Amino acid sequence: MSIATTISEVGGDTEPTLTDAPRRGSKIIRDILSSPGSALSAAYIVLVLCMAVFAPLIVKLSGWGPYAFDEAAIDPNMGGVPVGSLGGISSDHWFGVEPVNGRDIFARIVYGARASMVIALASTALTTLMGVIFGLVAGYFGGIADTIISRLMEFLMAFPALIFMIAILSALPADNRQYLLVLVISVFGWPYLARVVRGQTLSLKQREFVESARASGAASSQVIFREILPNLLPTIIVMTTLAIPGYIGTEAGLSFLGVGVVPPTPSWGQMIAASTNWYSVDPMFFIFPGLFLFMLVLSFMVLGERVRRVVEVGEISS
Amino acid sequence: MTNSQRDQTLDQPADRPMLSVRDLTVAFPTAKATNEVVHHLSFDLPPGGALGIVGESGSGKSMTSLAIMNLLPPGATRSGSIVFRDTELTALREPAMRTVRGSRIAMIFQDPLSCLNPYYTVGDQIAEAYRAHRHGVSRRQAHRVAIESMERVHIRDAARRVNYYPHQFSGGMRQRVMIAMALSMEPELIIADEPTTALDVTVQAQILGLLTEIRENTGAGLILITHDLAVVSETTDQIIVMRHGDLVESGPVEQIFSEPRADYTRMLLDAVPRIDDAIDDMRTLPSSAAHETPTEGARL
Amino acid sequence: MTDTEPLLVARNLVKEFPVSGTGGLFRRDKTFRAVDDVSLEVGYRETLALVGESGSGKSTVARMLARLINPTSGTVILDGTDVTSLSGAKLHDFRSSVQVVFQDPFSSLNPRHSVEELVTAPLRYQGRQIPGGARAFTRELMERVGLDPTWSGRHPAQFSGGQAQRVGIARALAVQPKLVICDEAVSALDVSVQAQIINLLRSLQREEGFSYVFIAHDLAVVRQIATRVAVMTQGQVVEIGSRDEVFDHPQHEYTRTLLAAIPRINPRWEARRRHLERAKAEAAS
Amino acid sequence: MTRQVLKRLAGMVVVLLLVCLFTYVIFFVLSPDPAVQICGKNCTPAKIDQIRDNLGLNRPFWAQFWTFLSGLFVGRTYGEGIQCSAPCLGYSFQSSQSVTSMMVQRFPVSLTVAVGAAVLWLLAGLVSGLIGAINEGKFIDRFISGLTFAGMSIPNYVLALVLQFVLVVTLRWLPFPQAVAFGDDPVQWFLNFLMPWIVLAVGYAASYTRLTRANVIEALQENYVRTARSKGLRPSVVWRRHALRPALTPIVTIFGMDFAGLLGGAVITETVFGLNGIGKMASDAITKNDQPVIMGVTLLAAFLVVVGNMVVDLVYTAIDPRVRIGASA
Repeated sequence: MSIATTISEVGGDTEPTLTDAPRRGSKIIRDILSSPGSALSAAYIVLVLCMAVFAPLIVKLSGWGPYAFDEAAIDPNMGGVPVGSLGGISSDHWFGVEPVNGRDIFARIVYGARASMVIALASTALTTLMGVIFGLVAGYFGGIADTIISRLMEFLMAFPALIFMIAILSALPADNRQYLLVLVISVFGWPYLARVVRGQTLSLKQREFVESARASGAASSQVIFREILPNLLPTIIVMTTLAIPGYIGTEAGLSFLGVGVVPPTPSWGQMIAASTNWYSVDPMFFIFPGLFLFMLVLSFMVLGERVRRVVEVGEISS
Repeated sequence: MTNSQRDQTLDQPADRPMLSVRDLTVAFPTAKATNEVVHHLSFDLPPGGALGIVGESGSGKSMTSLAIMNLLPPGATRSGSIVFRDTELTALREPAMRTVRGSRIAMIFQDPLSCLNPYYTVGDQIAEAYRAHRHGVSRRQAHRVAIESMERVHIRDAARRVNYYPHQFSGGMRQRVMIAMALSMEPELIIADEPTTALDVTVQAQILGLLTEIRENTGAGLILITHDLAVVSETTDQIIVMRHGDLVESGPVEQIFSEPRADYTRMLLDAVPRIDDAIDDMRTLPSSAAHETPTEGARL
Repeated sequence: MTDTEPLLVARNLVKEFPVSGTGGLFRRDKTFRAVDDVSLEVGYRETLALVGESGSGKSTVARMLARLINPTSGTVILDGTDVTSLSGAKLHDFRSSVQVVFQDPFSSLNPRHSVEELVTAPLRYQGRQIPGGARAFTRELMERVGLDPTWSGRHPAQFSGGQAQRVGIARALAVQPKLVICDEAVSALDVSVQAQIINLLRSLQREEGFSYVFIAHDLAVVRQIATRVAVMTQGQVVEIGSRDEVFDHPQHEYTRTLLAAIPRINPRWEARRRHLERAKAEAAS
Repeated sequence: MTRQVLKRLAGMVVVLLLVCLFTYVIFFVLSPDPAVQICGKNCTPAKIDQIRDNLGLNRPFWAQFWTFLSGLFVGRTYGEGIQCSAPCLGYSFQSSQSVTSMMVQRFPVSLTVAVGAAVLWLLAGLVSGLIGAINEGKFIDRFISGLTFAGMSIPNYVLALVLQFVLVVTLRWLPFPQAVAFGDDPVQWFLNFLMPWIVLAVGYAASYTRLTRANVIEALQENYVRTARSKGLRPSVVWRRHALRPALTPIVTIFGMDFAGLLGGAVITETVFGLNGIGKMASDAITKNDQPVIMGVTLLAAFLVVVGNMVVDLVYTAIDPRVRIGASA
């Protein structure tokens, strides 16, 4: 009796702290958006997403479609330079027009957001799927499956991806380029996630809770989906968010080099490529797509970093 | 060493203590609140004495040792007084404190693998400490000191093993290397923070024996920090018991173990499983976990 | 203990692990024999402690007994049935007879699952009905291991080490096992908590009547809980016998070394403390 | 050690063979018929067939692949008269030149671009990473961190255009880049290459800054740093020996890979600035659909990366004692 009371006396504080419990999704999102930088980034990403989704509507409002030539807006005598200052910015053409053909830059930026977002998000989805599956299989089952997948990953990562992407894309026919872009980006992109997933699976597999699940009679699929996958989620979320800016950059880069989105479909990278010959006379032509592209990549980077800190380090809003 | 010897050393009138800690408080101030991990701790260590600091996890025992060395993690503050042989350590600036660290007070940590730098040979790491405190010592001299120190902690074939990297040693051998490093400077005080926690019992017995041997040979003082009551009972002659940053009780070992005054000490003593004892002793402890707090209970 | 058949019999267990990266260019694969011909018996309602230092092979034996790894050779017989090569439904039956409590509860409990998910997982994995529904079942188990049943929605990180280990014990109890293997189950806990968990394990054994295989490096803890003790070193059992026999009259040299190395509180001081406390208690009453 | 090297070498050969095969399959299947290109205008099917026969294009795939492989080592001939000496990576019928000789001409420019950029980004990355780590959490750290985000986010062709617009067109501080030889005019050489170097280095510098900062901060939290301080070592020694060495060692690996990747041509930078390196050669070949050149550049880049990978592994083995010397002897 005496000892029992002693212990409850010395036990003190009975209410455990709740900070270390897995947080709910809504709380995590609140934590992520609590920093001004990431909130701004998220807002910009939402804006670009809206541009992509509602492109036809927006273009209707602005009055000019992405493929319409406005010959009145350029000066054929000056070699096709837009009429007016700042690349022809006017109430008609909010961001001015392209030199030579007079297409509306605003409309092409709005439609360009589609190419950027669709290709980046589709690539992200595909790489995540491939990366998680291959990483899990390699890490959990080991043996021959691991050897084959690991070799394949090394092979793909040792590859000069950009040059190879250029080579493949230039060799393949240009129809269905979008699908091809997604495929090529994903084929070279998945090993980076798979490597991390594999490593984490290997270490999670060593953790005793996996052993205890097996001791409780769990089948491999149950161990993978109920025990391991939930613990991989933070990593997958972080890696995925941090991968998006890379894919946006890759798409734009490939389009810039002429092996990406096929003209006349607008893409920011392609617009920047077209502007290289004009930057000294019409800087606005490259400033708009350059700025939109830079801001989008930056926003995803800032947001991704914030997601990483919130999810991995457990940083919370104060 | 026999108990009668130990009793004699205890009965000697303590002359000027070698280390005197008064009102030591260690805190982690944050924007909202100040989290104190050691509150107003005071104790003395007689010259050549051996003091055990015992406590469960979260008791502040390790923070106390880091506070003496002024090696607290960033963000921590300390206040109070720490007098070591007439020097007020809290008043020393960093360059002056560096001449005390390693040279006059040496420290041995838990987990020797992570405490040794994997990129350098153990000899290099012992010699580096020696050269830092003895100016104008050549590399060869320092190398020889490293070999000698390793021989003193009974590492066989020291002349060859001095060129080994930490990962080439076993856990017990790595801890010997850490002790050799501490010894190389002939320190007046050795602070050992859980030096045997990661080791097997047979190795633990060797390391504890080694610490006692060194103390007898060099007359250095020892502060042994541990969660293991049986370890302090065999190795030290004074004990302080800590809990949640507070001093619960202090005194000579025999007194703490035979006439504990604090309830907490009694509870701890009751909880220690006995190798030689009857089985039913612990039945009086409750089996409910309602009173445990998340901060204690695990030293994982 | 009794003259009936023991609950578990392990005969001539051997486990070899391949060692890679040894030898020169044209090396042959070498193996390391972690467990070398170990035979054990565990009786009903008995606690067999397996003690030894790191690398002695005790945990490998435990994993073979739990069928977490397969022995290189040897057999494991539970309740008269050879379980060494069970699979499928038979293995599920075995899994509900033998459960494991691991050393580090924060590693052995999935951090993403709540207590309810953790405790009912063995039943779900074995495709069995949860008697009385998940919520009530969890609460009842939590009470039995001394946890507040209102905490059933909490996650492992919200518990202290001792509390989390109780969750681990509750999970083992969920399938009503005949044998619980405790692999260093109290080694990572503070002494005061350790004592409570030992008490819990003992009282559960009295109530439920299962057997323990108790793996530990701390001989003092073993003395508190074991009925029989097997001492292992370098993959072999060097001594096996009743607890008091092994502790008081160790036969093997290694056992003696091990026992001698354990730090002890001076028995004179202990006796004095007991005496003084008894006197104080008498004076108070 | 020897065994490790041999094993790596064998692995490298396998990877290179796979790269060759993979690349060859793709171009074998997809490339336009070189016979048609050679045949030119007044062409008849018979004539094409004759050329095909001449070039060995009617032989089975494996035979052609074998010819290609052996061409890498002993050279080969295309039909009559066109000699391609070893290592023969192919023959560009459009430029009437072997791919290898085209590369040899262009390699110095790519090398100059890569080396200059590497020096820049290493300097900038390590220095600003260290400054960030020393001042963790302070204004300067956050400022650098903000810059690294911008640096990693700006696509290098956008940066190239911005720099050209500002430095060349508006301020007229720099000339428009041309590949001036160092021997001709060192100052002009430097000024001409400065912009390509900066453009190429910015992204790498940003990620090296973040890497250095993170590694140093992590190393400072190691227990052995605490041990070093407990020995009474001077802060400069603690930093140099116990924080920087472990923090910077992994960067060697990454640097080796990045640098090897660049030697195979910085496609975008060279294209934007019109520098005649291997990258520009690749992008020109894409425009002209000159498949042998694209394939050659791909193979070269893969070769450089694979070899770089191996060199890095060996260097790492030499500088990390845990890898060099196995566990307890």
